[in-house]
Amino acid sequence: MSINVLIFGHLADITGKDSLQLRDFHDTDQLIDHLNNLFPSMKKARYACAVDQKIIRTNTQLREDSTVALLPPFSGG
Amino acid sequence: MSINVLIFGHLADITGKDSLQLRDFHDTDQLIDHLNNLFPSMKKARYACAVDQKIIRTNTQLREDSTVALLPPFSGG
Amino acid sequence: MKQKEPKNIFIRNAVSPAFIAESIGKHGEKTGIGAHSIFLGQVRADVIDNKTVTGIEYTAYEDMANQQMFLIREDIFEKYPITCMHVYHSLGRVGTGEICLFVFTSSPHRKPAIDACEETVERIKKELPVWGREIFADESYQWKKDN
Amino acid sequence: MKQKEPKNIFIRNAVSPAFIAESIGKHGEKTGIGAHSIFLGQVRADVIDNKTVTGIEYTAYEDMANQQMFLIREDIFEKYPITCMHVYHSLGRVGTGEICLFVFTSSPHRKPAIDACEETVERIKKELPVWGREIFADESYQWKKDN
Repeated sequence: MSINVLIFGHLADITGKDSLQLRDFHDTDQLIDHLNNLFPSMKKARYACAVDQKIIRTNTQLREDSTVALLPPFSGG
Repeated sequence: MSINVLIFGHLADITGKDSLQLRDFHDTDQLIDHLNNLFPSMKKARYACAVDQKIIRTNTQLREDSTVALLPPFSGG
Repeated sequence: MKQKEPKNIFIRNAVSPAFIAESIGKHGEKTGIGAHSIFLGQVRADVIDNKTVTGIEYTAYEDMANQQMFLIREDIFEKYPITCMHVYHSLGRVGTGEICLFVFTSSPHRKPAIDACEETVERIKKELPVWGREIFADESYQWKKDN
Repeated sequence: MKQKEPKNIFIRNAVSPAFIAESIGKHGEKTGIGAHSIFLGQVRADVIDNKTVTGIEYTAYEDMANQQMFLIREDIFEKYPITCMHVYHSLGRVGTGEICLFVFTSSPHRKPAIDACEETVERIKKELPVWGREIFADESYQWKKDN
């Protein structure tokens, strides 16, 4: 199962990437644990998480080709 | 004593003039009585009165060269 | 910026989009500004007793209006931390679809510019001795009432 | 006018005054409009730790932002009797003194245009996945925080 991860704002500085292709994560908690291990500074970062462009508040199931986006506080305008 | 009268908006239609030069009126009540006699439709008209660009609420003394303006409800913008 | 004395807010006929653009562009050098709020009044083709408005003819007691605008300006600068304010009102004929009022306020952050612009527009409508005459296609007219 | 599907609100770099003028001018044919309210965001030359901002570099989650803007638009049209709404946001580098956000609402009478514009600006700032990076003269940067 392939998952697209999009990384924005200062999180892209932390991870050094603005996207990742990952496999075999079944929910967002799993995915975030994995990212926290890979990039320990992410644990302290404030951000929201969107699955297929909808912001999620709780652990959410992922499907083949789900897009998970990591969204720091917005600062447009 | 010479008084300048400026007439705006629909009052200028009623009087057929946008200004008048009058003599020997000592206060605004006198002046308005005179105008009401000259132009009876003015009695029913809604308007404010300004002396030297200040809107007055009560009878006001006039001086040589005072400017009295008759101001229908504003409709700018 | 504050003014020392009343400025003439009146311009002949419509306010052009190019004039508005020029006014906006001039603020590029004021790099403390973070927000602009603009209000534009546009002449509507209202239908009254089956006759369509083709334009409004504006007249004003110009000296008094400029003096009153100066007082409004002082009040607004006192009340809100704005960087600048510009106001232009048409005199003479303005056709339907054309712009007759341009109010432009700027501030470092958005709230003061927005609030100052709205309050200035309300005060202009209530306090400036300006009159609009709605002109119909047959050149008959009626004095504008709603405000 | 309402839209059937999300429109792209993003433009490269600054919003030019000429673009704003063109947008205003296009409304001359909509003769039911009596009022326009415009908000412009301009990039400030803030000084942070003795370094002066020379511009902001904007990035966005474009698809999501356009979709969210579509929802905001639907809400605002539901809530206020407005005739039209236009929103443009910069992507990429915008220098200090340049315009990065253009929100434009119109209605027959002034109150709905003014209220809709203000509410749309607030919602854009809160809800659109857009990020600004303040760039200093030495090309160092910090992610914008205050909003």
